[in-house]
Amino acid sequence: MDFSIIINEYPFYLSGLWTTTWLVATSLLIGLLIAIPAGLLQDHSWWIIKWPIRAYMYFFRGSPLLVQLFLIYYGAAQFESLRETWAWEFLQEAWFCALLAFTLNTGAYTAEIVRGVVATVPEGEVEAAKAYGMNRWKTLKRIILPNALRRALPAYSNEIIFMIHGSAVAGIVTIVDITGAARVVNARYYAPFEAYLAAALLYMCLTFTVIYLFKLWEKSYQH
Amino acid sequence: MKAPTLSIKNLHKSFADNHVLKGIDLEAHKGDVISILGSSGSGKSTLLRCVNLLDIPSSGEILVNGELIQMRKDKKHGIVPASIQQVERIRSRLAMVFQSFNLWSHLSVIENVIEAPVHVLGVPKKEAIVKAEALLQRVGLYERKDYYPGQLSGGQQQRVAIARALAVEPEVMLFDEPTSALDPELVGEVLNVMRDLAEEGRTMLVVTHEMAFARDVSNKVLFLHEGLVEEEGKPEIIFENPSSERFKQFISTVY
Amino acid sequence: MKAPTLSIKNLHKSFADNHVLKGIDLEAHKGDVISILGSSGSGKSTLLRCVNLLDIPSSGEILVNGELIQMRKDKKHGIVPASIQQVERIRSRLAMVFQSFNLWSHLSVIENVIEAPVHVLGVPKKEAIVKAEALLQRVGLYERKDYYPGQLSGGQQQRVAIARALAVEPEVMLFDEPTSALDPELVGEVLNVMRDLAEEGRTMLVVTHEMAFARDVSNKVLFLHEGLVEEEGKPEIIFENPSSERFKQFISTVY
Amino acid sequence: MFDLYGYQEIFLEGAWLTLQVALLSLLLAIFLGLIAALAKISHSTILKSLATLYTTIIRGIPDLILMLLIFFGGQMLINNLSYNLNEWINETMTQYYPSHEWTSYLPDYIDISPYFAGIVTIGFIFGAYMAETFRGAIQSVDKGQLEAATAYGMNKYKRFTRVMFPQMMRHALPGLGNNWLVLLKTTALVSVIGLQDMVKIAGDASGSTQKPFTFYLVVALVFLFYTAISSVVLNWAERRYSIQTR
Amino acid sequence: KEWKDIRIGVEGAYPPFSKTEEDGSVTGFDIDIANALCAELEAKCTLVKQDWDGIIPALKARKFDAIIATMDITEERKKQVAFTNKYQHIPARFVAKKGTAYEGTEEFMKGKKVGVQRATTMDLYISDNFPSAEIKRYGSADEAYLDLIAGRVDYVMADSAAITDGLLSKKDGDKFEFVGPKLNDPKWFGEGAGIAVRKENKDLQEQLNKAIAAIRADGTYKTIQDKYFTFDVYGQE
Ligand SMILES: Nc1ncnc2c1ncn2[C@@H]1O[C@H](COP(=O)(O)OP(=O)(O)OP(=O)(O)O)[C@@H](O)[C@H]1O
Ligand SMILES: Nc1ncnc2c1ncn2[C@@H]1O[C@H](COP(=O)(O)OP(=O)(O)OP(=O)(O)O)[C@@H](O)[C@H]1O
Ligand SMILES: [Mg+2]
Ligand SMILES: [Mg+2]
Repeated sequence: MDFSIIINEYPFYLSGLWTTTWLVATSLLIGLLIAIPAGLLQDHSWWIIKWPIRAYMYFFRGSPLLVQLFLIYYGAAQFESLRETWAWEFLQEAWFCALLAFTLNTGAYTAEIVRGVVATVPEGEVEAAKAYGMNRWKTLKRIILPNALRRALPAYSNEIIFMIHGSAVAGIVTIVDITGAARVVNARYYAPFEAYLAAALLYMCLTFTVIYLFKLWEKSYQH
Repeated sequence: MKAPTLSIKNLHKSFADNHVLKGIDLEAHKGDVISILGSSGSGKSTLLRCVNLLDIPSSGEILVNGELIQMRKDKKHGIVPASIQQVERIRSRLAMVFQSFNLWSHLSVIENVIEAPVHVLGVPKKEAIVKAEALLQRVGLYERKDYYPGQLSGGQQQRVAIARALAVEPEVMLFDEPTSALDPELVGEVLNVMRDLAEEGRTMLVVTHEMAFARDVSNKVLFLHEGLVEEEGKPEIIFENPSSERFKQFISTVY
Repeated sequence: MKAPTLSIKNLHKSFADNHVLKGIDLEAHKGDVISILGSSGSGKSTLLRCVNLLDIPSSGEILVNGELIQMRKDKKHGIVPASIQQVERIRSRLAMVFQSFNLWSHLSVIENVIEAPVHVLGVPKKEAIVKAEALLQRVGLYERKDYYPGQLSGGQQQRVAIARALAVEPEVMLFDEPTSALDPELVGEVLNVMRDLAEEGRTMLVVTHEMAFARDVSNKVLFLHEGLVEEEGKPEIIFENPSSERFKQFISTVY
Repeated sequence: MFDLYGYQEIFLEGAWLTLQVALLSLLLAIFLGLIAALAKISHSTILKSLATLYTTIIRGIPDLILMLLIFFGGQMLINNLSYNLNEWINETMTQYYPSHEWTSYLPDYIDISPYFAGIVTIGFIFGAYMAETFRGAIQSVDKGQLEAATAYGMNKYKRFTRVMFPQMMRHALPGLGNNWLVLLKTTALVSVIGLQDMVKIAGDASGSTQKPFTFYLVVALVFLFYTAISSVVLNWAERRYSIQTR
Repeated sequence: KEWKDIRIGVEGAYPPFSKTEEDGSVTGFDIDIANALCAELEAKCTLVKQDWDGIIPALKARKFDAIIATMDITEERKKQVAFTNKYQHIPARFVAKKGTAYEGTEEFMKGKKVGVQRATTMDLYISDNFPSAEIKRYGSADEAYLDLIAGRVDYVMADSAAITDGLLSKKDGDKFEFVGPKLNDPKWFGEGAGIAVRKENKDLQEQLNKAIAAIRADGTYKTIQDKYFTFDVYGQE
């Protein structure tokens, strides 16, 4: 095994690391903004609100991220009429397609987490809030969300990790993220083991940082 | 005469085809302490829960301070509150101690106690804390004020729940077996607290199995049986001279 | 003389540096009903849990029917049972009613009652069901036999727990506040059941807050205070003539 | 319906292959997961740290990278090993019998088919996630429930089968179901290691027909169909294991 | 050692050299050559499909014994594997939308989007000559064509014959054309495409060399060539 390759090509990996990080971070952030209302409203009594949200969550949780990305990236280009519109300005960029796919994907998964933890807030605690005259918004803000947040942390840290892992498919649509860098290095040196091992190490750094930060956060709730 | 603090008229409640309450009437004036007795499953908790609309009555009227809680027909649920704002306003004037405490598990003891005063009634936080600490002193839990509910024994949780209810200075207090998890000594202490409240002129509805409390502290006793008020009256009268066979039997078994 | 059914010698129990039991001695002969009194946190539950080794004592000896539960030293835990088979055999002759019931939530009422007879003692299922139904009749829950624990009120759960304990026909029954969730009538009924058991000659250890029970049914009372037996003796004697100040105070507050 | 330009037949084969890979890896994952979970809660430090190492490393590396690593690296390792062993035997033989001719005693190559590699890789990856799910489920069974079983004299085995397992399933099912759905979708990546699953076929087909949207949409729909069926089964199972409350 | 059982790695996404049919089988010039060589060697051949990216590592990992996939013989690759003599030689070219200007200078290509298949000689050529261009690397040439049609890249570089078959002869092919000269600088493109084998398999390399010579001599090569091309794909002897 020859790791001098990796040392030679390290700037390449570093820029890949940066691409992965900002892609994942941005999509997580926007995804969360989608997820909280989606998770809370997917059980709304109006079908006009409920069903589109459920369809969205169903589609993005039900099919592979890789396929979603292909569908957005190569699929969108199949329609010539679309290419004439302003949307093409964005869709023609690989990074935008990846960001879009990732955001919608994590949004759907996180919405499911929100739904799950909110549903398991002990009924009695919600009743107590009602009994003390809190309105729906206040109950949500003061009791349900803080109570749920603590229990959502493990699931959400998993979601972040899944997202970091999932982002590896970005390398398939010409984006030079960590995996993309490894692919290029492999292509040049025909050393898959070294190239991908280096990528694996970088991903590990990312995930363990996330795990560590969440452990700290969870600890602050222990009582 | 002033309107009664709480007035319940012909209250019915069914769960599916289980008809639990079959027409309850009740009137509580300022300073009344009403004990609700009844065997297990007779609907005592359900009655309390209907008062602040945690369970929605199937029919009947509830008035707080003469204000009728407006209901409207609903296809799915029979009737539902017409104005959720009204319900919330009224709830903020009632306080409930749940049979299973239902403390907020993500808040510490003191936070549990100040939560409603600060975030529902808008009491300044500092002020609320001062009062909460006094209340915790009163129920003997001042040292545990930074514990979380999960770290307390059953009896301790129950006392926190009582402090939480007292903190909102409610017009009506609803107690659902407030001493069930306590040892006799603590029972005595908690009942003393409730006696004080009674003397302060607070209106209370107390579901209890403590006959002594029913007899000595309350000024009215209600005995529920099969969804109806089977016996009702001043304790000194009905304990001496029960008119209902069932109630006679009920109190005769008490040790 | 026959060996005592249960005998506890110099039992100590600490949780980390919290020394809860500080040397308890206890002897129960066949047919003894021993009430264990004490304030909240005095170690009553812990004592019961040590008897069937749910909590492992820090030191001391426990004998069931004269058979010593063998312990061996262990680096991490101080002492641990030497033979897990022996412990399991002995446990199957004891039955416990937990303070928090601990019904098996995935089993229906009747399944809860027949579980141990069928799967531990090897009683044929049919036979176990017949007996279980009789027991459920006795505690007034025959109609609920196909309900799940989550669907029962607190009092009902407690009665199922008692039926479950009776079903194994134990030599010693350990009751941890068996009536805390019951209304007075049911308390009466359950205490009657326990009285019957006493008359059948079953040995019982009962943690309770019911002074009346302690006085009328048990033939020995133990008052725990700060990890020690503070007062002990026949109820007719110690209730009349308590020798300990603390016990005097404890019973004086009882309603 | 969609016009698949003559690709429908092979596409169906790909869809079937996807399902096979998913189900077989699920079996492997559950098996590995239970073992690792038991190892994690065992008292043996060695077992514990082995299981922890396994789950931590898997959690740290993306499936895609792991697949590439195991597929290329694993293959290279096995085959070089077998090759070098042959060389060594032959050389030793030649020393003693100079007339000896080179033969391959062990197969010159051991062909890890992408099918097998895919299943092993995915099973291995998800075994780690299953381990966490099972461990969590075991630990979230209410302690009182087990104490009651202990108090009534049940032994370790009875406690597990009569109380722990039925109650644990309730806690494990949501996680198990989630893992299955994620696993199912992860099979999309096996195309990368050369398995002719439907994603790979869609890629080839959209290249030669230049209709990527059509093909990838069909892939997505097939996956949605699979997940829909899974959800029905999972819901049924969850109801089966759920406890009745008031 | 006699090779009677040979596994051959092919790509399957590089028409007309190799392409995947609707029924999943692979066909094309490379495939026909492979079969002809095996017939010549009287060996049993198994075709193994493998993505281009991993084709050399897979050879080294013994997934197969030889690669017949229009692989140019370059110095870089020779460090990894051994090559037979060439069996074809086709120049690489740029393709773009009709009317697109092209100059082969670094300055002109600056910032232009160029699509290329990852790990090919074309990839190296562009990386070395136009480092300031925006290079987009794809797993297969087909994907690069898709993006050229979609307008995500301005140029695609590939083997000229592959471009003709994979893009220009397709439905919208008439909108595109070759730009710039044929490129076959041996520094990047080597001396043509050969068959790659593991370095230690000298025997296989020799046998294949003989077979190549044989099929060229007996006319089999010409028959196959005419099936796919109207020009000579072998280049100079
Ligand atoms: N959500 C519900 N669904 C169905 N039945 C219910 C529900 N809540 C209560 N019940 C039934 O209504 C009856 C009254 O219950 P309730 O909790 O009011 O009894 P209780 O008088 O408070 O008894 P306890 O003293 O045991 O607390 C019971 O028979 C119970 O089974
Ligand atoms: N697992 C444990 N870890 C640490 N401390 C414990 C544990 N279990 C019990 N204790 C402590 O031991 C003491 C005795 O507890 P125990 O449950 O025996 O009290 P009790 O007499 O049964 O009280 P109650 O009447 O409230 O049930 C308490 O102070 C409790 O905090
Ligand atoms: Mg109740
Ligand atoms: Mg206790």
